[in-house]
Amino acid sequence: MNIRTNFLLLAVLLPGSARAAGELDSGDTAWMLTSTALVLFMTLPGLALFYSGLVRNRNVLSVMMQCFAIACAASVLWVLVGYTLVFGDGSSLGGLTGGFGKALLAGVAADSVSGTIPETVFVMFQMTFAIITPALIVGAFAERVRFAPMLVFSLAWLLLVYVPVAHWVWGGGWLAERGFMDFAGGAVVHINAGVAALVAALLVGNRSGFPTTQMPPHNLPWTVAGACMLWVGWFGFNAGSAVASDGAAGMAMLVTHLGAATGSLAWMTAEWVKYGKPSVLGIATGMVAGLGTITPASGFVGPGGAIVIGLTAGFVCFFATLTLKQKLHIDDSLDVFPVHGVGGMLGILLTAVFVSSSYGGMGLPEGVSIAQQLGVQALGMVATIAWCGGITFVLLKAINLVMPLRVTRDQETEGLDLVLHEERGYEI
Amino acid sequence: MNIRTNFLLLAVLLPGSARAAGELDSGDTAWMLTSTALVLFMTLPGLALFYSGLVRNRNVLSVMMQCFAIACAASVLWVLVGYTLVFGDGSSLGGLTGGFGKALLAGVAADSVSGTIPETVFVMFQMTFAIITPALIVGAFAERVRFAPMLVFSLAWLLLVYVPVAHWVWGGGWLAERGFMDFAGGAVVHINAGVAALVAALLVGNRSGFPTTQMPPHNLPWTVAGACMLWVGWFGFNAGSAVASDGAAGMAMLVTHLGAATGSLAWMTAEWVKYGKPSVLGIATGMVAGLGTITPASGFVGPGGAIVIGLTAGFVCFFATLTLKQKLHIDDSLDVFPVHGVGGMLGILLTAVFVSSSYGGMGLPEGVSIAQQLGVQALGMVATIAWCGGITFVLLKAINLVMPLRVTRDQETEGLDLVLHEERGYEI
Amino acid sequence: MNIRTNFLLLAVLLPGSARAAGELDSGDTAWMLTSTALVLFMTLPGLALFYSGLVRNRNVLSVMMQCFAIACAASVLWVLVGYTLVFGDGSSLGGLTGGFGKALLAGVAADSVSGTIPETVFVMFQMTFAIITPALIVGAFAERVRFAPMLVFSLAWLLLVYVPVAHWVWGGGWLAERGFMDFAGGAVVHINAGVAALVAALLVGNRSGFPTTQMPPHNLPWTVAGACMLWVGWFGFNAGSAVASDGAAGMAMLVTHLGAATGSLAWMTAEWVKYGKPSVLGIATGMVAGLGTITPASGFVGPGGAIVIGLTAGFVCFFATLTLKQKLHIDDSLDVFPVHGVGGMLGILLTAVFVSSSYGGMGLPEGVSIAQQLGVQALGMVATIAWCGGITFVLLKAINLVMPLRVTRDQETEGLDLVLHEERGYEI
Amino acid sequence: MKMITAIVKPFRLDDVRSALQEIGVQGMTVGEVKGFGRQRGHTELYRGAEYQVDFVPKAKIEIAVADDLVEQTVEAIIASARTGKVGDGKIFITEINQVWRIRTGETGNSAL
Amino acid sequence: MKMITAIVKPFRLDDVRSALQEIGVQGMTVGEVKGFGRQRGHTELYRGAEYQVDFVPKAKIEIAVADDLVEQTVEAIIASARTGKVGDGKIFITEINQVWRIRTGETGNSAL
Amino acid sequence: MKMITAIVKPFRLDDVRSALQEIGVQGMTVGEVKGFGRQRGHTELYRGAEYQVDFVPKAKIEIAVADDLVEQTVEAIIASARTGKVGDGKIFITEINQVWRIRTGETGNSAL
Ligand SMILES: Nc1ncnc2c1ncn2[C@@H]1O[C@H](COP(=O)(O)OP(=O)(O)O)[C@@H](O)[C@H]1O
Ligand SMILES: Nc1ncnc2c1ncn2[C@@H]1O[C@H](COP(=O)(O)OP(=O)(O)O)[C@@H](O)[C@H]1O
Ligand SMILES: Nc1ncnc2c1ncn2[C@@H]1O[C@H](COP(=O)(O)OP(=O)(O)O)[C@@H](O)[C@H]1O
Repeated sequence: MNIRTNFLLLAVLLPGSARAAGELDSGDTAWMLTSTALVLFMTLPGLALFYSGLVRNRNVLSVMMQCFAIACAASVLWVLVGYTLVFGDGSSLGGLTGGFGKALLAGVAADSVSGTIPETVFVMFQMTFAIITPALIVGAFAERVRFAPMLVFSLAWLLLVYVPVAHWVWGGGWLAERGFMDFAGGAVVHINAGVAALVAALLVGNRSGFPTTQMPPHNLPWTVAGACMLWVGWFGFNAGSAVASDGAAGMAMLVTHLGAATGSLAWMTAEWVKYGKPSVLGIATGMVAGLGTITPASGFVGPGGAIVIGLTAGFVCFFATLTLKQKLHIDDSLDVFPVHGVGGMLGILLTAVFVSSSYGGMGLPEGVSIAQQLGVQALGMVATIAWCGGITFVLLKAINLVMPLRVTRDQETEGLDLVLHEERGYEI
Repeated sequence: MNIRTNFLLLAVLLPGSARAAGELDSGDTAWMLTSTALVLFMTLPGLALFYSGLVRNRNVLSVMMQCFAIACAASVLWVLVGYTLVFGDGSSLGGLTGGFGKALLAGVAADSVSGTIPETVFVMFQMTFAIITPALIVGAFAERVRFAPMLVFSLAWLLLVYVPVAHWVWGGGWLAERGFMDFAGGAVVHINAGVAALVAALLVGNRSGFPTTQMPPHNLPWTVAGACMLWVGWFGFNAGSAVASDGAAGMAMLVTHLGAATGSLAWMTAEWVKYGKPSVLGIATGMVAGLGTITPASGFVGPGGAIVIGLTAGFVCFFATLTLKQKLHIDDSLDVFPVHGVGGMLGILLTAVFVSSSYGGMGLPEGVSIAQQLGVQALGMVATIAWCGGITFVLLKAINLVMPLRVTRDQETEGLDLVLHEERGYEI
Repeated sequence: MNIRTNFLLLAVLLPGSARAAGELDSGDTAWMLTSTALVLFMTLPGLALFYSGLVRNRNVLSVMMQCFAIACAASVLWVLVGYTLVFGDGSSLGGLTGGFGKALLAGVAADSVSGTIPETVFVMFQMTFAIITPALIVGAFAERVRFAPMLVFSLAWLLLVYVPVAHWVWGGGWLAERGFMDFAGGAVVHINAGVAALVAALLVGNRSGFPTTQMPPHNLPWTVAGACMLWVGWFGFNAGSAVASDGAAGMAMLVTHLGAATGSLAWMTAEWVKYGKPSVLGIATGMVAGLGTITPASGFVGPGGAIVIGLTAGFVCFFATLTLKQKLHIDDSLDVFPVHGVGGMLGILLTAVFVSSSYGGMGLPEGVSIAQQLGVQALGMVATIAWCGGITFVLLKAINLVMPLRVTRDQETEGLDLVLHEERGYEI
Repeated sequence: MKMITAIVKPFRLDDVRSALQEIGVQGMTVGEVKGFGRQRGHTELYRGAEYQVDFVPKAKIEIAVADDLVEQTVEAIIASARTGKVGDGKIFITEINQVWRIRTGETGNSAL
Repeated sequence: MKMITAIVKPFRLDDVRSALQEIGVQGMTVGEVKGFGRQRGHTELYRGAEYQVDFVPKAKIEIAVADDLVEQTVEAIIASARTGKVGDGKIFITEINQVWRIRTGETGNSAL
Repeated sequence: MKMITAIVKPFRLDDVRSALQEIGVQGMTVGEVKGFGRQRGHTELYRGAEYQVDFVPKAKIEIAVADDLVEQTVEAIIASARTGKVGDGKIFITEINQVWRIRTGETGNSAL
């Protein structure tokens, strides 16, 4: 069951959706236009700030550049083939992706309608997801990769990983058919980005000096500002995934917010207990963990479920981060896997529990038990991990043969801003 | 008369609200979803930036942390008991608050409707007000209080001050019954925050070195960016308080904007005349003063009234700030009382005048004169000041007994970021 | 043909606009309230950040102050006479402007409706355009003009240049009658601002030290953050110019986004080829170029046209910037003319081509050929350039007689923040 | 002529400047530096990684004075910079061979 | 060997560097400092509180040169840094006992 | 007593500090400076204007030591700061006439 393909169905089930599909509703359209702006806002400037504040001074621009260039290139790719391969009628490549009928947005006119909104708006809204997912990955290999191979990787990854998984889950593919629940992208966005990040961190290797040299964030207020923008933008991400301006959107916003708030409080508490002091980077990271985790569940659970999910997310992602960086010494530099990957998995699984009306959720489909749904969720999770992990691995290996991924050690020392972009962040 | 409780009434009076209450309108919902995002945006990142740029380098994160943690904790508290105690049917505690029926959001489902929007959206929108009000107060005691007592205070204050006053004014309580006019929170938000700030500044005491040592803002561009976000977000605050996407919302946006613009120009002029030069911190502070002052009036007055209110706000709050800091040497560090408190009072009183159709407003209720309305406004103002002042005083005294509010002098010198959060803002 | 005056017409032509004009639509209203917030967000904080990061440390606040003060003063002027002189019924001053009937917003009440939205919202939405246009100009003379004459100039320019041109194009004036196509402000906003910038740069003169002394941006991350905000806000600018929440708005958003993305990629490519490295300032500037260029076309062209327009914009504006600064040594400090002026002209002309249904556009009016439309577009372009250039010249000369535009050389060396505003940006 | 270089706690800078002004010192030059010494730094926390920062912020004050003013100046600095806690800093005296005032070309004590 | 320390107005730094390059100075080290002296600072305004800031930004240039180049170097600095207004700064000469180039381990004048 | 002033590449600072700690140096003071020398700077690009930046970031380390420790200290710095590439920096030795510990008023070697 999936809101994007099944809004006709949900229109019957949920309040306020008395509008017939196929007929444009100006209110739904207004909210989806706004949601699109909000999700773009998450990447630019949100994520760009969040990430670039965490790196060292000399790499601040390189991170912003990566986010920016990915946003531009992914947009064009989405319009050319991405949209049709996720949402196009029929299927191609043996069911891996949607049909080619809407390549170059063929047939998407100003008066095309998708559900109760213009199809152009649906194209745009979905595009913003295709922008942020590869942009999330760059946190894993920040401060050491070359720009050109990074861009090639991001685009190829979008096509070979994001697009198929999005089709399976949201485009009416095999996971959608099995009733896989991923409201706004726990698997499609967060597990995908997290797993790719882990593979990339392992293949690209640690930053020189890691973990002995300290690499503190160069501008934490900047990072916190970015985190706040992510929070606000996430309302578009999750409540926009209702593809309507109605009670479903309202509830999605409420549970999203509670996921963020309780994820923050949990991480803050974990730090307070373990280190005696709560940090602002901690509370903000907990917020992202809470949001990533509530994302798949956000159209299915109630406020109570959201609070449990958020709290769990904060604690689990906190320990995942410690383990990966401090114990395993894997330099997933901005902690993409432990926050988004682990959070996404947690959310995908917990959705099966808290969707149940016994736990205040919107209810499981007729005749489906929590355990059965958990099975479907686990299947989708494993499929996403396997596909994403495998393709990402091959892709990075292949690109590295043709164009080395890493800068030299000297360049790493000098900083990517000067070396790759001939710019410096600050002249203050 | 109050837009939140009385939208049924207003739906008849105002344009564009031909929708029947109880039936969800997707356009109204779209605007309220957006407004919710905008008001959250005011606190995170808006206020967090505005405030944190004004303190010294070494305390930048502590201020952001306060805003962030308050946002998280207040959200949870709101869902648990805040919402029901303000808006729940019936009343409890002798009419001080609403009933307990919606504790833990009992009965608030995805298809619950409040007016023409989902009740979840109404819960969320109101939550953002419950977030920003305690967050405003932290400006008073910036750079010197400990984190834990600050958080305890904020939550207790929310419950004991904000919740009852909001119930009186917006939840159908005794002030609402008397026809007290406070469209978007002149009393509930700004007087409340301002008075609490003054009391807190007096009880916590001046920063060490104040007023002899200069404590210039460490990052004014940051503060100005935050101010701009406050301005934009305030559209959600005031025009969202129409709880509809209609002419009332449109007019509220227009007068809000004019209040901001003229408040800015007035403060700028005052500085230009008095010091020979206008400052950017001055113009931004005038904007906040104008916005705080227009807030209670924003659903009641016309453009002409808004201009007068904004200009008055700029001048009055300018002189209030000078008096408090330079004359009385009270270290309300970020000038919460002279800007929000004084502005809120001014706005509450001027509303009675400019609501009158003689002055271009929406009109006083049948048979009520300006003088009579002024009486009601003064009553509500005094009640808010008294309640808020008293409870805040007792609360801070009590908390201080159990957990000292202030850091030590040495810690103050070292800075709260390192001492309380083991972080530094910048490594630039 | 012009969306603002002719929405009645378009309501018939475009999808989803089954609403009758004159009857308020809550969805349209919701989107226009949001768009208004988005366009204000472009100036404050968007443009203020974008510009202030590009100047030197010591002038960061002066640029923010200029944007801020212009926003405030232009708002008041707009309400007093601007709105009526653009959109008021009838005409005055021999057809140069609209009638005076709505001076001081006479007759604009909460229940006044304009198309399907409250007239207050239409007033506000248009106001945000009147704010950003003069604010764009300040980039030309950054770091060297005095505050008072700058403010006088901005207001006079708004009245004498912006208002008439906006009336001609959007207020039913002579260009509208001839079928001039400028959906969201290619001529009204971008050519106008660009030409005024060029004239101002020439009259005010180069910054002392230009072009031998290097004047690198003092805070590029800040500038990139501002650029991102411009991008997001531009959705309101262009998709809001549909004055409805429908398919026209959806398509406008899509083509706007593509213009931004391809403009960015084109500029990035140009730098990469010419200098061997792409810069983040380059990609962000390409984005602004793409957006400025797609603006007039955004309601008329399809995605294919948008991609061509964006790519052209990136390359053309790149070379225009090089030529003006490096070859002609004209110190249009923040490149307003080569980006906005040249982009606006390009967009105005290309609209004639890509509006054609042969090129995937919405279609030319019955019986009008591309060549004919090109003629109309060229006429409007030349008229705008001539009017704007002439008046701006006279205006600056006149003001300079009464109040010198430039600070002294010593003041320029010390920096405008201290000299004009007695403030410093950073104490980090 | 001597150069007096004092490394002091940054928040004492204003006190030191006042003290020096009082005894008639007309000029000085101040830089921000990081000090390493007996005073412990602090720990920082970054997503679960706690680490030690050894450098503490200090202000470095340089004052050129005529030989006969050295003692008095040093005393004024010590009196105003001292908190009694570890990390109060050091004062170093070095020899200046010659000095010029750029504006006038003056040299010697009159250039100070 | 001598160390020449010049405190100059920051916006003159590029001119000084050019002037030094012209007379063949191969290296220098520059820091940002705040100066206190005859040159008045400025006032700042903060929500109605006007206050005096006494320190003005300066650049501190350090150049190690062989003894016979001192005079020439000082002249070049004075010529290029001078605006004739108060606050143009100072030049101090001190003695260097020894110098090493870290890369090669060279010492003495050839290490410069 | 001597003042050892070392100009080194910033990313070598931690290594130098460790090396000095190992040989028992108890304190030092570090500033951020910009160096000009044989090491070329870099080009920067600004909307189509490419220009040369000649200054490169350096760390300036100042260590006051007793006379008999100078040699050892210099060796430790050279060993830890050297990369063998141009721009590794310089070490200067100057004479200190006197030193005070502000906290205690101690002077001489015991003040270090
Ligand atoms: N040998 C040294 N050479 C140069 N600077 C030193 C030396 N020892 C200490 N300092 C400076 O003096 C500061 C204070 O020294 P520290 O040992 O922490 O405390 P105290 O001044 O109380 O002895 C240090 O932070 C450092 O900047
Ligand atoms: N006695 C001094 N010791 C160290 N630095 C000084 C001294 N006197 C002046 N300076 C430095 O020289 C700068 C310029 O000095 P000032 O007295 O303002 O003007 P002028 O150079 O024209 O005499 C000061 O800002 C300060 O940095
Ligand atoms: N004559 C000098 N006086 C002062 N500092 C110098 C001098 N020459 C070099 N330096 C400093 O030493 C640094 C390194 O010098 P450079 O000539 O680039 O390389 P190297 O150390 O390999 O000879 C410079 O960046 C500068 O900070």
